Amino acid sequence: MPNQFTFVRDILDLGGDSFWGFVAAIAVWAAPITGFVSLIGLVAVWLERKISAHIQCRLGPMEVGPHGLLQTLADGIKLLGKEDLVPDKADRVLFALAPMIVFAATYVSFAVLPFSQDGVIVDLNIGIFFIAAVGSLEAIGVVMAGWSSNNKWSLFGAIRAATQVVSYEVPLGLTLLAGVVCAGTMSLNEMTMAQEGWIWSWFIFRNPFMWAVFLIYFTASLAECQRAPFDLPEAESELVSGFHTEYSGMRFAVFFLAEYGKMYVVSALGVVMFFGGWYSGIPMLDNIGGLPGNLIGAGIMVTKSMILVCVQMWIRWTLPRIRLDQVMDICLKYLLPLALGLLMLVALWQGILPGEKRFGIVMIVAMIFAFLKMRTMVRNVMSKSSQQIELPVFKV
Amino acid sequence: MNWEAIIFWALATMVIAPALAIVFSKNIVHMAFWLLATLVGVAGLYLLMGADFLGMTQIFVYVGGISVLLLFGIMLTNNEPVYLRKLVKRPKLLPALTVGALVFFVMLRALVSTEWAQNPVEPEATAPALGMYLLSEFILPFEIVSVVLLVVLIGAAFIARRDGTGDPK
Amino acid sequence: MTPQDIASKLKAKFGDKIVAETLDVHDPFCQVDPMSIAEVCAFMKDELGFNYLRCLSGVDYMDKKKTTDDLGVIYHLGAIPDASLLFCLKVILPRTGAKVATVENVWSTADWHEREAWDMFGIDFVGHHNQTRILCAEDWVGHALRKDYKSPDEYHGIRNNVV
Amino acid sequence: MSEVNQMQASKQGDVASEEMLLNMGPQHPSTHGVFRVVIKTDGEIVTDAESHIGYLHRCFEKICENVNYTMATPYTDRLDYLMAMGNNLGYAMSVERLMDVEIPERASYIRVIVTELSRIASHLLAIGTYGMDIGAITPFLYCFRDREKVLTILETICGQRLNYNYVRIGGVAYDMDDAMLKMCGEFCKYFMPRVMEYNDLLTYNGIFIQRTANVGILTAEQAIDFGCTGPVLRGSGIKRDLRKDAPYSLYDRFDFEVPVGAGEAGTVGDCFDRYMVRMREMIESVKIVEQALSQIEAGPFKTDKIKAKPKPSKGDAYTAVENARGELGFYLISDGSDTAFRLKCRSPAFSNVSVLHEMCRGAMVADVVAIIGSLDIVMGEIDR
Repeated sequence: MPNQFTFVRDILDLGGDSFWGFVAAIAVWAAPITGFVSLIGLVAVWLERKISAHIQCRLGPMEVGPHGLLQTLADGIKLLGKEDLVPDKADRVLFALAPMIVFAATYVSFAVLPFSQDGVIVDLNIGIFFIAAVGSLEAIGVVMAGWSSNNKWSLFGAIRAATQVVSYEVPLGLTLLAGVVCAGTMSLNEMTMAQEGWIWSWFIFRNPFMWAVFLIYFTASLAECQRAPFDLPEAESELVSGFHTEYSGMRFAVFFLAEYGKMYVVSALGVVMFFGGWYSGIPMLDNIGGLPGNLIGAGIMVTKSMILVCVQMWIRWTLPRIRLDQVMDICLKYLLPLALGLLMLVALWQGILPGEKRFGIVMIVAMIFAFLKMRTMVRNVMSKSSQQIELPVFKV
Repeated sequence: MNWEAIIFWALATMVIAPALAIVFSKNIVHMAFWLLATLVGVAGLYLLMGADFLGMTQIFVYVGGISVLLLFGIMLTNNEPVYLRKLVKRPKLLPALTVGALVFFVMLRALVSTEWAQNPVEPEATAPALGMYLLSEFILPFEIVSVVLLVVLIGAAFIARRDGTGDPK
Repeated sequence: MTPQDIASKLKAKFGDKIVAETLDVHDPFCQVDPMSIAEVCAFMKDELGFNYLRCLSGVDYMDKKKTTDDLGVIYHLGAIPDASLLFCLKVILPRTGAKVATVENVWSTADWHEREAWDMFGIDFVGHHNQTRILCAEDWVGHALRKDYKSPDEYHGIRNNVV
Repeated sequence: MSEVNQMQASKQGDVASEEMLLNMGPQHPSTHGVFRVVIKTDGEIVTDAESHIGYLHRCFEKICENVNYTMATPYTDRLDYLMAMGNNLGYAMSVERLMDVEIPERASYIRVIVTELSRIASHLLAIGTYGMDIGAITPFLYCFRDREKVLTILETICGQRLNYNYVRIGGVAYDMDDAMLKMCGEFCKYFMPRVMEYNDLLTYNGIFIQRTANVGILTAEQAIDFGCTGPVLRGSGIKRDLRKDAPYSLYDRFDFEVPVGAGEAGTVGDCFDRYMVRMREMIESVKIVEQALSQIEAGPFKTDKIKAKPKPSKGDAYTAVENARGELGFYLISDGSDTAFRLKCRSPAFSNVSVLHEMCRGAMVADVVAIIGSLDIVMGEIDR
């Protein structure tokens, strides 16, 4: 059992018993995460621009590098060179501290995210709980930023963020619990290993209720990341920019980096919980082992996560923004009871058929069928919901 | 001095110093943020002692949940930074000292009467054991606390309703 | 209802408060005594169905030869949805101390229109609840649409009239 | 002392108050120009609002008293700069009415075509920016894609994209040739299916309906009382369109509907109804353009009875046209010279926005944005 350690000790043990060894261990492990977070930020911002552009019938950045690949880098350099503005009468210390807290909250999560079988920095036995707990720290940074800016719009953003994040932690926690029930562990690595085998052993297929849990998880994680349609804390048409209205230059960039980092973290967590982590779903490919196996695993893991990140972007550029009371309604009236009920069903199924993986085949077939029928289904639902707004003149 | 001691003293400072700052700070929002630092420090101490689940719960519940709600309450009710000195016009010294002394006595008593482990044991994962205890030996207290929380939840929702309809408009 | 009917009804109701009537022009109108305009308008709205104030214009009648220096307020009344119901009321006011009763209690839209007339012509609408400048800045001096208005040479350090 | 000043006065020394005074604008992404609303909020709920205008004031009416009638036409472009053709038309018609001239039929047809195209462009912008106010950024770019096509047509006709100065006193500035007419026809064919695309993107979107239905309800009585016209009034369920009720130009020759709000998603007069009215009006405009294209015949495009410096006879007249935002009226007093003695512009958005504080009361902060967007204001004509 590799994970019978606790967090602090696990890190400490890497550097032996001496203090400086401990510091060195931290530095050695921090460097790749820093690089990875920055890289994720760069790629995700570029992706966001490109995806939004193609959704909106335009090209997006095209000038800097091939297809504007280096645009984000150029913008980052521009932001670095900007004047570090602090509004008059702002609370300077808190103002400076806020982006750091937001970033740190995201950054620390990467410590327990598995990339491949051996590619995890700390395989914490409460990994999933760790991510949830640390993720909730982000709200503190947002509130701090909003309050210290001495701007009423920022304060509004902060209040909204606080309301939203604290509320959505509950359904999010319940969906995480469903994952834990399926895997029987809170360690992310063990959770992945529980999904070894063919593609139908992934939790989303294996347990007939997990896909619904995934939808709830995804919705709640959108709210946790403050992404559209839950981007109320920074609603640009209402609150100008919400909590980061007054931020500029590098501090603003740090907020941005944290946002994209967080998007990756929740997506990766979703992949681990529902989509078999670094497993490709083909046992031959997963059993390679060694360095190549780990590299393949890391590639699969990052690809899966980035696909989910892209779905988040897709949603952002498609849907309008929800109002605050509706956000709370969705959370407390729908997601919370649903998540509770699903948790019970997932546990029941797990109790009846603990190790059954073959059910996944049925689910996959059903899902493919549903996907093929989706177009007509969506149309039906749409026409049903729009029956009350039947528009005769639009029958062109 | 080994790293454990260094980290312990750092965390201890992180608990004590903000706690003092809370007392002496004048700005109520600053107090809330100092409280946060204290809570994070306590969580660090838990982690150092090998109570990983407890430490994370501390962060999840107190730092991520309760403190945010605290800040939320402060910010929603006041749009200006509020200074406690204005709120408490005449500090009531005697009751304050009495209550403080009582709490101190209780904690001292607990400190003295506990049998502390002399030799540090190799820490283990605490989450499974906690789960087993909660659902077997301590199931009754666990359930009672749950019911109490439910009552609180319903009560809060009831109080928060503006009129009889529950509709904020 | 022809303009003739309206004019005669007004005359029958208000007598000599209707100062004059002209019906053979593009917009037939009655000239009304300034302080009675509110009750005339209320009558027009309640009895004759003019529920819609289309336009309220201030006018400075001072021409180049300065044969007259009156101010005026023109009320173009209409009805919704009956678009054929049209009439016009005019009041003529002296240049100094131009006072006219407010009609904001008859049609709420008159609120902003009267504020505009005050802002541009300095016409005092007696009884208006919030007669402040609406288009110009609050500390602006003078009323810009009066014919004898001279734009200020300087406003908060911004120079004007510089050739 | 204004209401807000009183609010501010009562705030002092009242630390524990829960109400917050928010200054929205004059620079704010959702005020559609330099428009300022001071809102008093209790948490997220707006308890009171007061609008402040005048940041774009340039005294258009005074300018018109100083230049002759022809020279004043370009200034009318700048009123409602999103539907400049309508402004030109209203102004030209008010002068023509004082002069008692008939304009050639072809000129009238061209006027109708360009005005309706301009109306489509204006409504497209209104719908697009409205989506953006609600948080949907993508429909905005789809609307702009099609607005671009309208602007290209108008640019081909008169060389300008926004401030056309095309409809002149006595006719139009240039004739439309067959290629231009064909462009218009092709646009009509292209545009009809696009409307369904907007519906899929925005109208049928559950979140959009949630955000706009039952929000900012304007009752019919309120709308009339505050002099609201155009889609704002029609959204409240009142069938009033000057093109139909008091047909000017050639509008009595065309067959079109006047869409009104029917509370399809919520209550009559909510933001969704106003949005839907605009959506449907675009269809009606396309219908009008198509009919005009089929009826237009060769002929002169301006009357020769009007000189370069028109001198209307002495008199006054109030002439109104149905603009994209409602009844655009020009009250013109002529003293017989070549310069207007007084030109008062009754701008629709001025009256429409004056009802804002009534609609905002009790709404949420996010609703204020939705309400302002649904009024579709253009500061150019509010501040004049």
